[in-house]
Amino acid sequence: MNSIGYYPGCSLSGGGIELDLSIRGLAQLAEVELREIDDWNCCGATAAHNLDHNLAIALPYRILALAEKQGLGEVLAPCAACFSRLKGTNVRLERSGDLKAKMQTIVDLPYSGSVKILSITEFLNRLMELGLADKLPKKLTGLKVAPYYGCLLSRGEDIVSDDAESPSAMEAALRATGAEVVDWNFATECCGGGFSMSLTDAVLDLSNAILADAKAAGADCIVTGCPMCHSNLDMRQLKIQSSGMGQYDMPVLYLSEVLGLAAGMGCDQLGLNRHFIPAMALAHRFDPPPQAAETAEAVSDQRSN
Amino acid sequence: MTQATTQTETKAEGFEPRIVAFVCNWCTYAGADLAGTSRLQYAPHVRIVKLPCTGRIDPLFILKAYEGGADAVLVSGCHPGDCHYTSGNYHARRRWTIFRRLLSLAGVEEGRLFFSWVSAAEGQKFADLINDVTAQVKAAGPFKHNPARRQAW
Amino acid sequence: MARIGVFICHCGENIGRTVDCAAVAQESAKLPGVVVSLDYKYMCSDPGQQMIKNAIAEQKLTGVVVAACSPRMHETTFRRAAAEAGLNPYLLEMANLREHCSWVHEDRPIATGKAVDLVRVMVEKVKRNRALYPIQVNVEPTAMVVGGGIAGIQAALDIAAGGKKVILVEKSPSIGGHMARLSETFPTLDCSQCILTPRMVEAASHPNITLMTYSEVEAVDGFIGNFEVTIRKKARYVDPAKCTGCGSCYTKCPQKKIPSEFDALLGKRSAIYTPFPQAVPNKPVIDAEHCTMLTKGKCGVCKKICPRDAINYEDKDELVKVKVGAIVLATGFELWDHSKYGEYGGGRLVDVIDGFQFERLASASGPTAGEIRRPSDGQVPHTVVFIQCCGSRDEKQGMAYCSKICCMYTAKHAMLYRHKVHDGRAVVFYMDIRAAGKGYDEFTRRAIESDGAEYVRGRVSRIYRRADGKLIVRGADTLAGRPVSIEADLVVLADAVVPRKGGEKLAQMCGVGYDTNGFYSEAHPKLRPVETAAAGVFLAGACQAPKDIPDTVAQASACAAKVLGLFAAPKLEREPIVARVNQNLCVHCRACINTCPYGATQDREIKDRQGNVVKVVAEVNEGLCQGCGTCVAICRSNAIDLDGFTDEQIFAEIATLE
Amino acid sequence: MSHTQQSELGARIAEQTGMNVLECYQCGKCTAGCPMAKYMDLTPSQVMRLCQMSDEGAKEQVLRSGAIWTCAGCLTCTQRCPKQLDPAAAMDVLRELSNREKMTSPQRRKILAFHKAFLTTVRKTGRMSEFPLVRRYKISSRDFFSDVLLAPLMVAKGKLGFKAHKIKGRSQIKTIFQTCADLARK
Ligand SMILES: Cc1cc2nc3c(=O)[nH]c(=O)nc-3n(C[C@H](O)[C@H](O)[C@H](O)COP(=O)(O)OP(=O)(O)OC[C@H]3O[C@@H](n4cnc5c(N)ncnc54)[C@H](O)[C@@H]3O)c2cc1C
Ligand SMILES: Cc1cc2nc3c(=O)[nH]c(=O)nc-3n(C[C@H](O)[C@H](O)[C@H](O)COP(=O)(O)OP(=O)(O)OC[C@H]3O[C@@H](n4cnc5c(N)ncnc54)[C@H](O)[C@@H]3O)c2cc1C
Ligand code: SF4
Ligand code: SF4
Ligand code: SF4
Ligand code: SF4
Ligand code: SF4
Ligand code: SF4
Ligand code: SF4
Ligand code: SF4
Repeated sequence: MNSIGYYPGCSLSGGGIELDLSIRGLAQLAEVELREIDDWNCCGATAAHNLDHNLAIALPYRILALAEKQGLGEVLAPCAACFSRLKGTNVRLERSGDLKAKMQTIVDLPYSGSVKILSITEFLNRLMELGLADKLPKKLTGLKVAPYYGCLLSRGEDIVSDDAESPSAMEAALRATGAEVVDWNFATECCGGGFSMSLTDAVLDLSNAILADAKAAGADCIVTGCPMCHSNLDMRQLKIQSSGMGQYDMPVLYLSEVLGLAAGMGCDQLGLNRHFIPAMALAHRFDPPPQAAETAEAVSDQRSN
Repeated sequence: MTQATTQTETKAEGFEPRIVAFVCNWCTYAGADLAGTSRLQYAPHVRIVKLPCTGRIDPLFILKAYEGGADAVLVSGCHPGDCHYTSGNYHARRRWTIFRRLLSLAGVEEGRLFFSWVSAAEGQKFADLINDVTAQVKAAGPFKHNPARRQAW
Repeated sequence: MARIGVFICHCGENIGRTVDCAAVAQESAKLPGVVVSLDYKYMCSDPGQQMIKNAIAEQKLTGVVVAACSPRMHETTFRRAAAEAGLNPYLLEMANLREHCSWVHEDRPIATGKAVDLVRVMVEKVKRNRALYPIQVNVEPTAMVVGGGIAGIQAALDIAAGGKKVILVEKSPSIGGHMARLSETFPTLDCSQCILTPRMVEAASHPNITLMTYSEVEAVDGFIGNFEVTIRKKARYVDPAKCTGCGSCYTKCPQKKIPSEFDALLGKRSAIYTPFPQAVPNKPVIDAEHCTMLTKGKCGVCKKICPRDAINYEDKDELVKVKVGAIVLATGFELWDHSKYGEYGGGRLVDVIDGFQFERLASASGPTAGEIRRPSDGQVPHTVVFIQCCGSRDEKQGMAYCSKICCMYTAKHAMLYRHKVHDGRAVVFYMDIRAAGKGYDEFTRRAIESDGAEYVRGRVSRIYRRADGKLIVRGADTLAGRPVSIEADLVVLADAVVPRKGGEKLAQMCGVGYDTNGFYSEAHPKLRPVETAAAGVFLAGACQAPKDIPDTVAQASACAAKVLGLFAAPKLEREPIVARVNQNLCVHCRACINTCPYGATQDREIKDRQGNVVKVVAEVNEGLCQGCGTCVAICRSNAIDLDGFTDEQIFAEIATLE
Repeated sequence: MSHTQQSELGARIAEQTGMNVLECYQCGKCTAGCPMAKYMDLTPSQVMRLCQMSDEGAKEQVLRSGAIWTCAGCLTCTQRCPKQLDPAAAMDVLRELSNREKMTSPQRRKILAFHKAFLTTVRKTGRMSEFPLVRRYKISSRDFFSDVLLAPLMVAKGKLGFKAHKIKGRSQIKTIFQTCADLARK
């Protein structure tokens, strides 16, 4: 059985829980074991990066060092922000021996630089190669998706290998599900990132523009790979609608959820019932509901209104 | 650069290398002129021998330069395809491949012979090249196996 | 015994500031063989030269070293002075104390020490110099001009006016180049074709000019005064001698949907075509790729319709050899391909066009008859955004340099649009306005002050097409310090001026250098702007650097003056830097014969009195030898040497460095 | 031998990122593409401009600006800068300095408070969990009432972790924070 290291990151046990659920489900299907890094810590996200450049490297360094100690050659970091911090740290350590030495003293753990970090798209594309592609019984024919890369899955030349202006890492997997990828303009526009609480108005504005373009392009849903984008576009969509900026009811799915649907995984298993903008109806187009799921959705529908 | 400089200090205190450069008249000599006209400062350890073309360089010139006490030799001409004489530098390049092997047999270490292309328009490149070669030779230290090793210029 | 004179120049403060010239003179005086050693403020001045001449005469010098600037600056000056004093000019050498020493070092003792070294080396070299005599070569008084844009036309006309023959080689079916495609021209807004076509006609009818259109240079051999050029005349499938240009063929040709290169792909043409109505020569060619007769053997309409039986489907490319004494390269430019800019739509947005496309839309002879209509739906755009520096000044994705002409043509475009669409909005995004010509700044100011173009200082970051068809242009106004977003109907990108694709090939054939961008290199950026490193090859127009029409024409005329100067004398003197074979040492291994890039080394039979061949050796043809010295380095028998750079001289230089 | 003369900010940026701010030719493409520019008191290109200047006023203006805190770190500017500069990385350097020199714009206090709350949570437990983070943030930013309606929903969806995840290596994490803080003070 193949195995890949796993760094869930903080948001995957909270706001990004659907991502964790669907990833684990798909890995199981593709018979890939996810080996979580023991005692991992937070990567520091934007906060460390903004306030202390040493800390911004030291926190990911500890994670990488632990992974190496555990013998993990490749580690999946599904959250785009974690991915960016971890891989960015790798790149900078590789470039400067001085930095590596400095980090070794700060963190007090050795790290040779051997751990390779995978993004969610790289990981899912790998699963597809490892046989997941043959395990997608449901064709999501007629589903129009707007793949949304945001900043962290499109930019950063050392980190993302995709074309920054028209990335395509999600395309192949989406097409394999039978879904139709719409031509839209906001695939790489920023949603406001980590400002959800501290600069809410800006996030509402930016997310609104993204939703509007997806709607204009005729998308049924937006597909993302980042919990931060997800929370801005999904959780904040209620506020956007209530403040009259626009009416969308645009489900926002993780790429792994879309693949999960095509693989015939249940809505609960994928965490689809946890979305703020109901995604169940969409799912049920391809997967007629068992009773329980329907009620769960009804409950969440009520709450969101 | 900085790294090379620190290394030098540990290798040989105050070592001022002697470097002989064989350059062609049309490209690199003119590039060196442009470095001058642009007042680009560079290390003073190189002495230029002007030739019409790198094709004119007889391997013996290089051996003679080492014999005479050079710590390194630099050969620089026109860019490939840009040779004033159509193909002189191409012939030169073909010869170097064999010559390099002979050099190591003769006890000339790696890093004592440098090749580059500098066009008439590349004053900055010339200055950078001289600084870079000087730093590398300084880091490598004096050409000890060279019996004729002399005082600094 | 050698009697050498050394002359150290201060070049005012240029050398004197960092090199202690008096000390160098004192040190040089001690060198073996040196009988005079003097320093002086300006060696190239009249008194400076007189000093050298006097020394030669009084001291009976056998060699001179002038330690001053680069030999590329003043070697001829001093050699001439030596000759005037009765010394063979090749017994004089220069040591480069300025460009290679005083200007590149700051430390006075170190620079002075290096200067002494440089003099020592040259003293040892000059002791081994031989008297040499310039070589005379014939000059073929015909010029070849490659490229029939305004640069090539102007150069050809001026050379022809000087009474010399010109062959004008143009690769497309008509001369005229890009200027023929322009609508109106800055800074005066006169109609481009109106001022150009008379010259095109004159070039075609001038008795001294041979036009070779639809032709390309295949090979260049020889050297200044004596080039031998092979030209490929591409198959036209139309016999120009029979064709009257009546046009029946292209009106009837059923293949009508081919995008017209001349109209920047906005208009259509047929398979048999002339690029535009005023083409010179006004005789069509068949585009073999699109003619169904030539691809599938079906059609033949044009042959049937032609009243002169000028059509020949069997036509073949033809190779022609010509002898010329000088070559003018005038191959022009292209526009940068903006599909590299993903953020501007990656070339996929049809209403994001380039400068030539706008010229064709604005041109009365263009596909819209001069009305500004956008390509997607033919509507008149209400808001047009012009973006300057697109691909220029962008070291990341485009070209690092400024394209020089686009500030001006964008101002022109904005004006033309506002003249044609009175209620339209023209917004120009710019970084700087570079309008440094006569009447140029006035022109761009007029666009802003009287013609109502809105200039916004800032680069555009993104262009996308909204679902309702509007192009959203996101730029910045750095003067006001804010981002701006414009809803546009048409966007015109002022794409960078770049060299012709594949232009390196022609340069290599001629021995001309090109810079890292691919523009052909002039011999000196200020003082020899039309000459190249290859003697007898000159540059005109945008192939050398981005240029507008006035600059292009000026450079073309300068080329003509250079060519006429070269042709003024029947013979040409050349530097006697050539190889020589010592017949006694040559073992006739033919290594030199195989390597000489100019075919200058040849077999020579040595015969006895009876005429029997006793020996074959190599021999150098002085007329062909360019003095590269490759043969010298390759000869294992030490049988060849190169005048001016003999083994003896170079070994002496190396030995002096010990 | 380069003669470049850097301002204090320019020198600091060069040291930390290797970028030479003097290469910025003020084209404004960063500003043009910046999603946050309309919420900024200085545009990204103005921030770059001020870093080129060596007077004290310029430094003050940058470090006290809200702009540096408003930057979302999205890298649009860096991706498209024709001079291959990295304004996003310059912003990182400036924020760190602004915080250390206690110059952070009062308008952007909330953002700083959020970052600090985040890091405190991480320092104490090794990980970030929403509830402790939000509580800490709300106290320090005094922004009690926004989003209160979102909380119950998050709970219902299983998206608001109440309990802090405490990792075993907490003491290690504390040491890392301490060492970095000491380094910063130097
Ligand atoms: C959009 C735009 C608007 C402009 N507007 C103005 C204006 O208003 N005023 C102004 O002064 N300038 C203007 N210019 C600049 C003007 O176009 C140039 O200055 C001028 O065309 C340069 O002429 P050229 O002969 O050097 O080159 P070109 O016009 O490019 O001519 C070169 C010729 O050489 C031929 N050729 C190329 N390679 C070969 C080969 N290997 N063998 C044989 N033939 C070859 C080509 O087919 C072509 O005919 C404008 C330019 C652009 C892009
Ligand atoms: C401060 C400054 C710095 C510059 N730096 C540069 C630089 O770095 N690089 C560069 O490329 N260019 C530079 N230039 C521009 C350069 O000086 C000019 O391009 C150049 O000098 C023009 O040469 P010219 O022969 O046309 O005119 P001039 O140099 O003015 O020569 C005209 C000559 O004609 C003589 N004359 C005038 N009237 C008559 C008459 N009626 N009868 C007889 N003789 C007459 C004058 O006495 C003079 O000798 C600079 C200019 C200035 C002002
Ligand atoms: S000879 Fe050369 S170095 Fe001397 S004054 Fe003239 S230009 Fe200057
Ligand atoms: S129909 Fe014949 S004569 Fe008339 S233009 Fe065509 S080829 Fe020439
Ligand atoms: S033979 Fe070719 S060129 Fe002639 S009319 Fe037919 S398609 Fe056109
Ligand atoms: S001429 Fe003007 S538009 Fe063209 S590259 Fe230069 S500054 Fe930009
Ligand atoms: S290489 Fe030397 S020996 Fe051989 S043919 Fe030429 S001159 Fe004679
Ligand atoms: S020096 Fe020799 S190789 Fe060079 S051109 Fe002359 S004969 Fe040919
Ligand atoms: S895009 Fe780059 S060069 Fe342009 S203003 Fe911004 S930082 Fe400066
Ligand atoms: S990284 Fe910051 S400054 Fe740059 S574009 Fe994004 S938000 Fe603007």
